[in-house]
Amino acid sequence: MNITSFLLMRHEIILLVLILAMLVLEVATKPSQKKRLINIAIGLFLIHTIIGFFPAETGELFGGSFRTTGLIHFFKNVLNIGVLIILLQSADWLRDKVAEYNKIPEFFILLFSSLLGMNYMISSGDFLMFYIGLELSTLPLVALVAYNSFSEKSTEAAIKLILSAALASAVSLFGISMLYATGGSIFFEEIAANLQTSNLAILGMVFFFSGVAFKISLAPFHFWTADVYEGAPIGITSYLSVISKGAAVFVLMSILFTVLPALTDVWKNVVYIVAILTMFVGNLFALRQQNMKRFLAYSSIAQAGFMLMGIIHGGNLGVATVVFFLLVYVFSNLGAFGVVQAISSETGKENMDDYTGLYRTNPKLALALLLALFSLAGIPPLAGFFGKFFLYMAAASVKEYLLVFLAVVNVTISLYYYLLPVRNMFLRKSDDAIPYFKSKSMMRTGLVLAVLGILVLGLYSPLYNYIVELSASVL
Amino acid sequence: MIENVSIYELLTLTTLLFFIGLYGFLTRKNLITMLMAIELLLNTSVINFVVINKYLYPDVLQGVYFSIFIIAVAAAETALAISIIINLYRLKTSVDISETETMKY
Amino acid sequence: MDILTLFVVVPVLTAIALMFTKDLKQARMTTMIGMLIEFGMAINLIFAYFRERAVNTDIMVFKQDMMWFESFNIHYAIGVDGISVLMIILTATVVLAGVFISWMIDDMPKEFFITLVILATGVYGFFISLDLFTMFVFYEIAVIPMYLLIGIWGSGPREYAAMKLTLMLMGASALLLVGILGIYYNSTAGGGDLTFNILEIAQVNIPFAAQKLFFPLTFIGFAVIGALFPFHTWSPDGHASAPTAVSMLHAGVLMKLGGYGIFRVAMYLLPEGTNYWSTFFIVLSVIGVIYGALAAIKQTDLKYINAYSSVSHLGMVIFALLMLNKTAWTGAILQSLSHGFMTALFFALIGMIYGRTHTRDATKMGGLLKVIPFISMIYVVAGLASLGLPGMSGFVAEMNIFAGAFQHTDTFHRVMSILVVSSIVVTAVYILRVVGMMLMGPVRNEEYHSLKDATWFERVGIYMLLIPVVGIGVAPLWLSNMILDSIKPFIRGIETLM
Amino acid sequence: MDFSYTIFILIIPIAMFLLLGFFYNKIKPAVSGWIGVAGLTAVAGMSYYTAYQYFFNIPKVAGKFQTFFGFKMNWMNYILPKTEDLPERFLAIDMGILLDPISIMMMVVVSTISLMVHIYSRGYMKGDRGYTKFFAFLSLFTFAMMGLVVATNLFQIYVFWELVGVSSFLLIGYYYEKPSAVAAAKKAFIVTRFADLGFLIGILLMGYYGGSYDFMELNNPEGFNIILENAPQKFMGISVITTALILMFMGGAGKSAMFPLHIWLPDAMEGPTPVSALIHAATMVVAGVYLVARMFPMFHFFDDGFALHVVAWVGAISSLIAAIIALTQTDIKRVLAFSTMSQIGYMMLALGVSEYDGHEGLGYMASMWHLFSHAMFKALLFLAAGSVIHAVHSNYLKDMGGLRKYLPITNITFLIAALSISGFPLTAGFFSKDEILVAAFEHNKPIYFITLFVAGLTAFYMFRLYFGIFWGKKTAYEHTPHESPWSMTIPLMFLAFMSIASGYLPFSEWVTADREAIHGHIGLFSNLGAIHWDMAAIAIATGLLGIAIAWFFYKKPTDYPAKISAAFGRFYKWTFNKFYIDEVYLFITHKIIFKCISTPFAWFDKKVVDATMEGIGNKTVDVSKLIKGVQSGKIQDYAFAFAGGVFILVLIVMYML
Repeated sequence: MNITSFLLMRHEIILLVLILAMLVLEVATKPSQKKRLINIAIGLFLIHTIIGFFPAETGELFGGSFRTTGLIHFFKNVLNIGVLIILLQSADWLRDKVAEYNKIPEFFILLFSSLLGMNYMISSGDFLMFYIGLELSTLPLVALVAYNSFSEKSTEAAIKLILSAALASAVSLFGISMLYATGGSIFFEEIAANLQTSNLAILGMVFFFSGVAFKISLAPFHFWTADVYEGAPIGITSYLSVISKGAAVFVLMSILFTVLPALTDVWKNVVYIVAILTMFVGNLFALRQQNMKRFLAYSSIAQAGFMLMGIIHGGNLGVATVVFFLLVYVFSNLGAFGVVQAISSETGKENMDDYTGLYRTNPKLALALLLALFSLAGIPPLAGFFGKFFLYMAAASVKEYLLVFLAVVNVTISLYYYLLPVRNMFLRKSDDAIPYFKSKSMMRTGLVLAVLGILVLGLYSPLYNYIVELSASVL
Repeated sequence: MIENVSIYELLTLTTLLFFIGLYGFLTRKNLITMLMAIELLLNTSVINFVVINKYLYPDVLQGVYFSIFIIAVAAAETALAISIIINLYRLKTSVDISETETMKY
Repeated sequence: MDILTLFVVVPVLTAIALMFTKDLKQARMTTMIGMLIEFGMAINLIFAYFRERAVNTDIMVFKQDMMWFESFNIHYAIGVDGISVLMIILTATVVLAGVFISWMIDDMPKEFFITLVILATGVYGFFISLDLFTMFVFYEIAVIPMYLLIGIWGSGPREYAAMKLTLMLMGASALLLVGILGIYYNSTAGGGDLTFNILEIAQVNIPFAAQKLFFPLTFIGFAVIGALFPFHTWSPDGHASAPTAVSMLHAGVLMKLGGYGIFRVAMYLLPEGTNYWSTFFIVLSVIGVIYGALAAIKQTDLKYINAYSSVSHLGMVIFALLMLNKTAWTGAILQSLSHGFMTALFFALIGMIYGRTHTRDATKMGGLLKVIPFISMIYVVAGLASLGLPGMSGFVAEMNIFAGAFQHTDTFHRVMSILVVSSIVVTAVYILRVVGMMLMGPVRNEEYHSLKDATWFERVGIYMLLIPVVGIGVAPLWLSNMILDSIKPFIRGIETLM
Repeated sequence: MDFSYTIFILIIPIAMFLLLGFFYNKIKPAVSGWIGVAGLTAVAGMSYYTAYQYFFNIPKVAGKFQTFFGFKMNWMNYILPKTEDLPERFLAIDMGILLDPISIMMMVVVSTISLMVHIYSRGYMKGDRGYTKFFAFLSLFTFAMMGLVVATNLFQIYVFWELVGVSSFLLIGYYYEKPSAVAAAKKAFIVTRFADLGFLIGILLMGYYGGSYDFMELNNPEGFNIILENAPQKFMGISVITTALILMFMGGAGKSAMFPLHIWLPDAMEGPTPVSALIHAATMVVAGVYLVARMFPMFHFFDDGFALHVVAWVGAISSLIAAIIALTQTDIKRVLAFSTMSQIGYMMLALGVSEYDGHEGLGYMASMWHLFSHAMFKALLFLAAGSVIHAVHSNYLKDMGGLRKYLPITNITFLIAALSISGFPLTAGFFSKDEILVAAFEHNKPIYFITLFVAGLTAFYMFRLYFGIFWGKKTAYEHTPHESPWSMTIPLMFLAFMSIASGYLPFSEWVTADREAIHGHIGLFSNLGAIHWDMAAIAIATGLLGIAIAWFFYKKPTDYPAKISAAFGRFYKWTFNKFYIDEVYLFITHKIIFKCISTPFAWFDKKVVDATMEGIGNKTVDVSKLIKGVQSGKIQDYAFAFAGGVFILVLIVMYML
């Protein structure tokens, strides 16, 4: 193995460089100049994102603890785009709210390191790497959630997150140890090779599963979600709801498929139960939410439930559909969160009723939110519809018609609450509607990116075909 | 490899520890104590890894390394948690769990 | 660009153009031009269809097939037969008339027309698509705008009505989706690609177990929008709250998606399922027919009356489809057409009357014949069409349905048929009741004397809808022949079973 | 022989309707009146010419009149499914013009009366707001009625049947600002519509089992066996075809106001009097008779005339009831309405007792003849009554009396008509009615006696009317009544002439069941046969008796009528209230259908069906309210849920699955 083979870790290395660069700049720049760092950091990350799209070869490092395939590479790019949009959307917040506490570079450092953790987690080849990645992605997030250190909500959210996360990782570690005991190794290939169905293995699988399910916020491991989402700064909320959830889903999928094929029948049942539970819990709780962040939190829980339908399939088709759905989901959710953030950073209003009559004052924002919500609800011809439809196809192809039926019932329920903000924004007039404001250029770019994604991704079929090709190689 | 102590005793021990830790986590009202419970939980896994490595697969040291990493990460985790708890204390002058129940439903 | 895809493209372009319009004038002109083009294309299509049909004996003509999602073998597949051509003409007419009727829409005109046009896009797409996936996509595109249209520009309990309508129709489409997936995964008899293409699926015979399971899902999925009892409750509220043009479009076109879908998908692809379930659904549809008519008697709100009469008339469509013979099917298609034009006309008139008297309560009005004779006379004519007066489209359609129904000699069908036939009396009752209350009698309200009769754009809208109603009624032969030869391939699958 | 010009008999009226209808506010009333008259003159002329051609210039074949088609086109096709012995085939529906004795006779009747009414209306309706509209509706009716009589098949007859009903609706509701008129119009339409339901079902059955709608095929006796083979079903011992026929007769009964579907006719008098004369006396109401005559062979041959017996008895009962009710009515138009009903009952029973071939088919001929003459004198009666009403502005006998010196022409013409309807010798009514009596006497004695009795009653109430109007008490009029303008009196005189002259037409040679000339009894100038004075004598006696009583009671105001009515007491009351049949209907429609069916349905829809759909939604929301407490905000609860979740999952996957 020569030095060039480290280029397999291109994403991670560049991220590391970024982090170090931010550290240096942090020291180098005067407090008054720190605001510049925002643009610099975003610019750098943009470059990173672009570089990410250059073709990368696949392979393994460190004796298999780090591996990368076309799909993993692609998925890292998806995460990058997501993070880029998040950065663009939270630039204003940083400039206006955070700058005065002089905590701008740390934000990027923490965010990037969390992303770094994700990347390692995604391309981990053994449980050790996986565990480190997991923690590396979680701990900075906790700090970020607590970022607004003068807000009690933020702190409370952080405590809830760290404690639950610690519990979750402890449980999943316990599970991993059992898998280690039965599989005789911490390397995925070897476990996959010599793992037999045994109660201990099943126990380990369930424990491990619950740990990851916690990050995906599947019921009943989802309780932290709403509170943390509400308390955290919106940028971080969207990061939690999109990036960390997405990465976790991806990892869960690849581990279940590649490491625990021996237990397929078992984990299918687990996933089945959890999927139905999650959909219903997410939707039923979302019905009555007033705070937009909580509302989106529950909706994202429900969405996670849908993703599991692809996992149930347990084959290439499932992988492709899930990845595609994640891609779509990134854009849709970020669109929604972006509007919420734009409004809250402008007016500080986060309640659904504050949105009344929004269309007549801020048509563009309202339209963006409409599209995002419809995409989440799965209305054609927006991307969300295709994402959901393919998930149904995946589930139906293994004759899980009941699951599909329950899913579509849930879609109907979800449509109800997705229409509530729409109702407020479009159907109703209000005298104290949010007055017209012109959001900053970065925010607008972020929203435009998201909306473009929503509009184009579904209809543009070559993308999906490309994902299919990639996912053919992973299993 | 401890003399005339089979793996079963040890695993039973760790399992007990696990549930003790869980119990602590669920019942204590003080955040610091809850952190200690978390530590307990993590340590069970540490012991597990070492024991399994030693008893079942003594030729490769995967488990041992794993346990070292766990300890390291646990330390970081605790540090972070403590700092946040301190922040909470600064805001509320209390580290009671009941301080963190404003957001619900 | 082929002749059919244009039907989807033109509205989209219109919508895009609308985004750059400033005020009501520009908006309505843009829409009118776009929809006029659409209308012209529809008229052209029917001649093109006859020319093509002369040389081309496929089930569908003007077929286009474009691979869309390769891995699922999802195509953008379109094509038309006589029935879809007629439906397209219906749509074009009603939409254009709707534009004229909503000539004076004041609140957010641009958005109104954009939404309207998107709705039209969905409907056109639905009627031309041969691929279940494409069809489903267009179906939902057609349904969702209703929420905004009713919610924003509606009246009365609009939010409630809009939400109810959307949820019920979406719930239906959920069932439909399961049904479609079920069909898809049984769409190949061992080997061969799975396919969404209707024509290809029709070649394989789906195992009976699957048909039994998926027929009701698909059927109900479509029947809800066809206002089959007991899934019709969205329609009265929806109609009552919707603005005029939307009620027209909705009752005139959107509700036809139901019957069309049942015919194209449920019955064509799942013949054995149809046979197995027909008795049950016949009972439902007959209940719908009688029940809608009887419920209409008690209503006093004009729109409610029409909503229930739609339930009754469309129940007849579904009933006719389930009669499973050519005559009845011809009747079903004719009934869809005639009901489309007629109800659109009705709602247009109701809108005009409401715009003048500011009430839809028939008991509060009276003697309108004296003050607005034109609108009132047309209302009478529409009423007569609705109660199946010879020389109007309704009569032709109903006669076909009845004649088809009476070709079943067993007692069950006989009783059901007689029940359905008896609905024409009830229809007469509630129509004449309204005419008597609202149009005849002394003028109740003094300021009605100052009312103005229809304006030019209203007249245009009215005539656009009235001419087909009378036309079909006077010379139905070419139409029924056109429908007949389009039905033949579909009936075959059924007849082999009977 | 080419009859293709007959198409104009249909085209002209509809063209007039469209012209007058679309430009009703552009055309001057006077103009529109003349347009109407001119058009109708053309139509009438063509009808007469056709009749002349048909009866005189076309050689009979084997002594039978032939059937011609003025015009025929395919309007629509149904598909009959293939049966074991027949392939899939078309069930064609044509629109066309069928010319045979009865259709031509009807053409003459309709065009004549319509023309007269047009002329009359120019005077009667002068100065009315909707003058033009009125003529438009008249043209529409003429078109529809003509289309009905020349129908070549059942379906066409149904089509125009409905159109006739609608134009009747429009004309009854012509004074649409009068609530009573609106109610009457609705009643007329809905009652006939209900009857047409039977007609329609009959047609559908006939089409399916008979395999055709065409009269030529259905009525051809050779085909009956085949039809019977296709229609083996027996329902209560009678074949489906007979059921169909009876159902079709139900439609006919509705249009012809036969008991118990007659309730709409008296109210229909709310319409303008010319309309009553045209539609509700002369033409539309005999459509039922015409229908039975049209389908006569089938009525006669299937189940050896079971359906025909039904027709006979319905006719007899109706004529009796109507005559009795007519005794007590005080609104002159209503009296005339009931007499119309009773006369149509005559025609029905005449058909009912008739056989098919040769002299046995006397009743058929009699019925058609009576139809013809009745059209004339009944139209005359109505128009004269209209002239009276025009003069005194009231419908009620009590406001009239001693009008004979004010309205001389009306007086004379009315008298002639009254004599004619009472069967006074040498008037048209005398001849046609006697044929009916003979026919009844020969085939069905009970009906004969009913008929005779009714004849007496008819004479009585007609002259009660006559004396009540033109003689009787001297009433003081605030402004002296004056004779109507010429436009109104000319039709009266013409019709008066007709209601005598039509008695001397050789019907027995022209209009017979098997289309062969038969030996009539009364046809004075017909070279066949002479008067059967025995039969005639009885009839004349009855008629004169009736007239005499009326003279005795009503010529001078007396108190006999009061005495009599007091003597009858309860019965009188019943009769006066038309045996409460209306009330029965009201009870059924309002109390039962509205209250007990429609209202519950509406309620059911709101409270049950809708509520269920609502409930699903609301329950979902309730559930979400219910479970919100789970999200308690306490980390330890979350952790507990976490641990519990793991635990349960483990249990499930390990032990349950």
